[in-house]
Amino acid sequence: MEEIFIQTEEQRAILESVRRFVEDEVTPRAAELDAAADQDPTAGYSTEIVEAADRLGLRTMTLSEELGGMGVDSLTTAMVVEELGRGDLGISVVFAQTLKIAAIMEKAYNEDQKQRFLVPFVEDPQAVLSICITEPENASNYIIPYETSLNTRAVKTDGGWIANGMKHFISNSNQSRFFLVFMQTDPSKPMTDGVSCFALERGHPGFTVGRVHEKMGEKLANNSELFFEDCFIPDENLVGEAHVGFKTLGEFFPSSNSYAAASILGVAVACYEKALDWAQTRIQGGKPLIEHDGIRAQLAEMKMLIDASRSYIHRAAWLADHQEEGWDLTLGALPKVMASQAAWKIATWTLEIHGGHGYMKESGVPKLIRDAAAFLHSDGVNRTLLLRAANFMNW
Amino acid sequence: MEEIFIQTEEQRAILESVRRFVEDEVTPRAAELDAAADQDPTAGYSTEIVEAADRLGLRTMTLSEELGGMGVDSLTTAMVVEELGRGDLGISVVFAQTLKIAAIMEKAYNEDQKQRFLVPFVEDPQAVLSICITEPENASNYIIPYETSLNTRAVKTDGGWIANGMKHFISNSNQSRFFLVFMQTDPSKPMTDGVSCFALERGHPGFTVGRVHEKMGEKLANNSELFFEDCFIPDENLVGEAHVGFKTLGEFFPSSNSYAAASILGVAVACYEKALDWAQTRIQGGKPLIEHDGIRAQLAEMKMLIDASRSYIHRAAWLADHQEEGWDLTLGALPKVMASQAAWKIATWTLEIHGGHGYMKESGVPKLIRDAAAFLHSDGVNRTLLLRAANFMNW
Amino acid sequence: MDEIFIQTEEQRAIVDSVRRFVDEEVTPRAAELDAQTDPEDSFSWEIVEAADRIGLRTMTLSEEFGGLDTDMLTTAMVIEELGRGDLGTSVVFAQTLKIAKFMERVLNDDQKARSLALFRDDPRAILSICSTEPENGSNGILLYPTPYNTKAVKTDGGWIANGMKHFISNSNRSRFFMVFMQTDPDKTLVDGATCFLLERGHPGFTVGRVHDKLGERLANNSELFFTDCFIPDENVVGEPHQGQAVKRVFGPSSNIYAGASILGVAVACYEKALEWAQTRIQGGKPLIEHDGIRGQVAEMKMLIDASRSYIHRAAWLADHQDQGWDPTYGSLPKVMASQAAWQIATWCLEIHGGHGYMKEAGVEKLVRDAAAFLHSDGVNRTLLLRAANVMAW
Amino acid sequence: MDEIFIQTEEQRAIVDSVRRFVDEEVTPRAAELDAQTDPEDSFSWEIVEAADRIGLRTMTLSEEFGGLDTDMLTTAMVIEELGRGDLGTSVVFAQTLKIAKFMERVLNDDQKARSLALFRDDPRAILSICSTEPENGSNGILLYPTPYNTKAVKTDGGWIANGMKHFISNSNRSRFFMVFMQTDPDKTLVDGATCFLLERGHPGFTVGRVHDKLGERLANNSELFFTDCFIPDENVVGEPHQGQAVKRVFGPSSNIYAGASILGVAVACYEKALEWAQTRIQGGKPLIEHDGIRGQVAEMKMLIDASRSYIHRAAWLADHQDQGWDPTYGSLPKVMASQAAWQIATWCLEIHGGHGYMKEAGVEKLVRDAAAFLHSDGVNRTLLLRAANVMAW
Repeated sequence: MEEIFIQTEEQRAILESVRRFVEDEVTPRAAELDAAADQDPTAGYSTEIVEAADRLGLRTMTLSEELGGMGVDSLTTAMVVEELGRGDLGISVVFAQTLKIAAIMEKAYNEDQKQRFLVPFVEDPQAVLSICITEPENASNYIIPYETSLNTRAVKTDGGWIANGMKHFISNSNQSRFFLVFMQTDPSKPMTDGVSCFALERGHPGFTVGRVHEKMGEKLANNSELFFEDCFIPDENLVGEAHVGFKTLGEFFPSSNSYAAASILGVAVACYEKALDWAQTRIQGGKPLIEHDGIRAQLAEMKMLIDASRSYIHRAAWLADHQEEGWDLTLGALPKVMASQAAWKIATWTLEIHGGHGYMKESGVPKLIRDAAAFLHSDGVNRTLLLRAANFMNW
Repeated sequence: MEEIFIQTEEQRAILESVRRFVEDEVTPRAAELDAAADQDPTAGYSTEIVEAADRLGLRTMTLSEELGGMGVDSLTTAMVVEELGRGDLGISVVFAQTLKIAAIMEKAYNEDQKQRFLVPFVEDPQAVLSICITEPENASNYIIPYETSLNTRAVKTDGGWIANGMKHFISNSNQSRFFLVFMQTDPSKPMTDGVSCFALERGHPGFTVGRVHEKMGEKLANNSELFFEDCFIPDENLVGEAHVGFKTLGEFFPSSNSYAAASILGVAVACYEKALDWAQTRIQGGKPLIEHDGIRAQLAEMKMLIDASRSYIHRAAWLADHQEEGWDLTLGALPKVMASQAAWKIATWTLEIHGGHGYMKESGVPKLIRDAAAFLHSDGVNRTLLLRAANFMNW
Repeated sequence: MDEIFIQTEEQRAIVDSVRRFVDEEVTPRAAELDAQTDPEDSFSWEIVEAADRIGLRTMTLSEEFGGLDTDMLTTAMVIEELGRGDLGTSVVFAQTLKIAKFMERVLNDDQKARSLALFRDDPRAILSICSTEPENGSNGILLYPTPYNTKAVKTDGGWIANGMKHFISNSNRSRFFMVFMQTDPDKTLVDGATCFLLERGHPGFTVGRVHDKLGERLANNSELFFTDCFIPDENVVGEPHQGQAVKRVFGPSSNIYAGASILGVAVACYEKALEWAQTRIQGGKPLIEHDGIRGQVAEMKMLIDASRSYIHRAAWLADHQDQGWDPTYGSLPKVMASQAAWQIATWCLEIHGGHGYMKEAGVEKLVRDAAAFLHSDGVNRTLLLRAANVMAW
Repeated sequence: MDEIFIQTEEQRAIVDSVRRFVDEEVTPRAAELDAQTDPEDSFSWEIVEAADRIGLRTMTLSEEFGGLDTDMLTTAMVIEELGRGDLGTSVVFAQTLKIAKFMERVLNDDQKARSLALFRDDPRAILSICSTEPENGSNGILLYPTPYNTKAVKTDGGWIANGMKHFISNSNRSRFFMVFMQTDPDKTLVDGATCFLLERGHPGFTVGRVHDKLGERLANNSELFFTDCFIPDENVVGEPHQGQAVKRVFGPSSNIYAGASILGVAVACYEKALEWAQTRIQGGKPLIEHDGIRGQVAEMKMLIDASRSYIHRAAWLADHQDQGWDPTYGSLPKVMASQAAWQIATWCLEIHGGHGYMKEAGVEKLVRDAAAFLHSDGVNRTLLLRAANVMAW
């Protein structure tokens, strides 16, 4: 169990290289990309950053070495995702998604699917991944989950399936090369046992990208709509068994929530560091803000919330890989709630501590506020996740 | 409308006499009575205080002058109730109940009932009043209200009704001389239109007092169980029309919630004053606590919460008497939620500011914490009242 | 949200006309103006002129200067209603309305003739008050013993001013300015500053950068520079070095109107959340039928009504200080309302889920706007400390 | 609540035996002891002796002194489990366990022979550490430059002590005491205090009032008086005037164990709220089926699990400081856990409605207990400031 308290030499090395990557590749570009996205959301996305990440092996690190990855565990990945979030939330999300989905693919794909989808993913330095569930009418519905079915339907036909419908808010989806798509294949059943998972590649006939969403923040990541129009999907693209797509998802990826939590925790750390820096340099009442007790205590409370959230996330990520040691299903729903609540509070305090300066774009605080707001809903609205966790609690 | 912003000369005079009453009669006895109640809850109740209140006309002030009262309005009464709560919460509740119920009785009783119940109430300097709704199985049920019925039933019989069942948690009920009792008279209907209101006097055959509850705080007020065993209630004791007891209640007493809010606001003020006093005298770090920014700001925030709650309560109380000026049904549910949340936060800060001293009974802070906790539920659990208000909001 | 307003017939008439103005002139333009990347493009003269046509721009002045002499309570209701439409617009007028009233109180007749008379007749005239400097934010509010860095040195027949102000609302557009400068370098901003009246275009007085803000974008804030700027003695407001005495007259209205502006945003968030909760279906029923959301919507209303009751009380007592005015009413109503607004904006965003994060929903603008008053008109923590300074203990 | 515990077989065995101890010895007695009006009657020797029988009383000591040498992580688990049964009981042992370990670290062999050896063999021996004085609460935590008022003056072969301490846990019952006194009156408690070892009954050393507390009543706190009390040189712990150096050794465990004690109360509140929510019917269904309550129960668990993860990390790192120990771990885990516990206790009370306010429900005891650690082991605000002092910036 000590893994959850220690950073190993290897982890230190990985995080050090990620830190350098953030300083060299992300920080210099982030503000400009964020601003460019105001005119065109796709302008917020940077292929250069993805390629740079590929050069140091970050893009594929969760895959096994046999597939060309580093086989890093969930705990280490969570540390990396936090470090990325400290640099920029959007970048953290681009990779948290790709790293998580790649690992799911390796677990869920059969040999043939690995050859067709994972090998080319590894070879393409620009390839990122998407997982497609959310629909205009189905958000909390699938998280709780309620007894409803997806509106994107795939109907069995000779040698495959005909898919129709749409998804939206899907991270990376206008940029992704490969997709895991969940569709209703048994309309008579609720999602839990009437949904199948399909593997798709960009450009598949009948499968197109719609609007790229204009978001408040998290702009270095794109989210878009996806359309399926009489889209024929061959049987070979069915992932796992038909109709039980959701079960596989859960089993295959317990640490998804921890990664989301780590992304937003990174933003909390960035806010804390910015507030600390300002409090040390800004003079009011003849002394730096940090010498004013009220602000001093607030900075310590920020650190407390960060450390408690991180301890919780690390425990959840490690247990996701060692479930026999005491995995608890609520760890798949609550760490993000904890971290996003902490991040929002810390972002608010950071804004207050900066006074009027914090409201001016040049200070960089506005971007942090807009980013921090993302995870009040991303990966599940907090209230919804609390209800989901309640469903997991064995009463 | 200016009434809600001003204190008139008359109000100032009344509040001044209430303040003196609290200083002379309540403050000297409160701590001792609170402690005595640890052994025997009835020992917390003081007839002396009730008689003293009667001498200055407080006990009957909401009744019309024709009945021997002062005909004070809801706004003034709310001010009085807050001032009493500043002295002791239990005392505030004893009179908030009596003042409110007396006013309801005057509105709801017919001439004969006024003669039989209100005239003797005015003449008896020890007489206090109770309103009896809550049952072990019906709390939030009647507040929301849900579609259920009361378990205390009265069955029509020749010339009256036969009542059976029990009530509990009823304020003043082991001490009260007169009672307004709500019972299910049409078992086929939900409470809203199957309940009748009856007038009863202490000692009525078949009507007995059960256990007096041992409470966490608010000990200068008693709450007890009431039992009805084949209790015959003559038709002359039916208040208003049969089966529509709840409707009359609402119509006749919109300011009930404001009085509850005023009681707990009084506790908030007492906490604030105690914290302020301690912060000015306690030296740490070489200067009084009040010179430490963090604590200084906290005291100002306490005042802010008190003033905002009071402004809200006064508006609600005044509008209850002038509904044509813009009465809103949520004013019958939310002011107590606001004031009790403020009081709980202020009580918590008061405890923290006192450090270890605040945890010791001699400091008086423990009593304030125990009292402040009462209105998280009294007059309706906060969450329940929020849902009740939601039902009132015209969407 | 009318219910718990208590209004006279006249107040209802005024607030109704303001609501029509908002519906016709502000709401149709707000989203597009907010989206402009150059902050200067987010400001609209059309809105100002339309406001002038209904007498809103000058309403706090006496009839002599074309006003309605509206009291603070009525003005607070108007400002909340504007904030409900758009925060920036509310601030443009909250500033102008309170500064105009302030000018009428503290200027001498000659100064009024040179400013308010022109203000009355210019449909685009708005106003600024200039105190904040890069190094003096909370200092100016808590009266820490430091001087302004903008200094005016006495010379024959007037003063030579040098220095800069920043974050000043309306200042790149305003016609008239009330400017506080250090005139006694040996003293502090409390006892060595003077208030000057200036008109746009005064030699040596120029506008710097217009600040690029997170929200509240329909209002502009900018830097102001003073370069060997000669200000004649006739422009001294009140007595030299007595700037603080002048500023004190300004006091209460500022915080109370700020509270009303941000309360308007809270109301807009509440209405948006309510509308979404009634139409969005999850779990087979509208969100409003889910207890958790239902209770939250009621709590939003509670926070709004308590804040409004507090603001109205403070506004009325500010005009009737003999009836129980409490100096903390000049610092705390904005703190209460801005905390409530931030809580309500956060809930509004959460209730909208991913939709709220998308620009098209209009929720993210409300969140960006709601953030403004955590600091505007004084950082909340600073105002709590200022209130503590005036509390009688 | 076991799930997210990560435990070795040995830890499971220890925690299970502690749970049995709580079920058999503490739970049956707690309510009645809590209800005693004389605080001295709320303390139970039976519980202490029963704890001794299972080796709990001495578990942090090395085997030489009859202990199991349990590490801080395991000890924190034990203390939380005790707090789940009763806060006062948890504090009696949290104090004894951490002070015993502390004594083994800082006493010399002769002192150990005169104290720990006797402690080991006396089934009723518990321990106290004595720093707080009426005028020195936060002062001692934030190291404000003031002296202790309890002073010891050097004399031939020893010291003459005069003064008093108060709020000291266990002190009316303890057999051994670690006492901090001012020995250099010209210096502060940081650089002029000395730590002394004392045994109960030492001449001139007497117990004063036992404090009558809101809650945490199964633990006693009392005043201690020193009246011309002669303390031989052999009782000086460490070097004279170097008391702060000795105290620093005590550091981390205190805050972490305090966090574990109050976390136990949070768990008890959570379990009680959950049980009630499953059985109480309103609106025709159990409260747990009402979304609002349901989400609140899950949020309780979230706060508990996050606090526990934080406490466990701090406890483990305190024993492996080379692996990334952060000095704030010696100040903040208790703040986090006590804030969580207070929130959870408040919700537990609300969920119970009027029933929670009645003594028979047992909820009000939990609320009174939960209030203890808003100040115990340091007022939260004070600890936040202490953490700020050690943060690397």
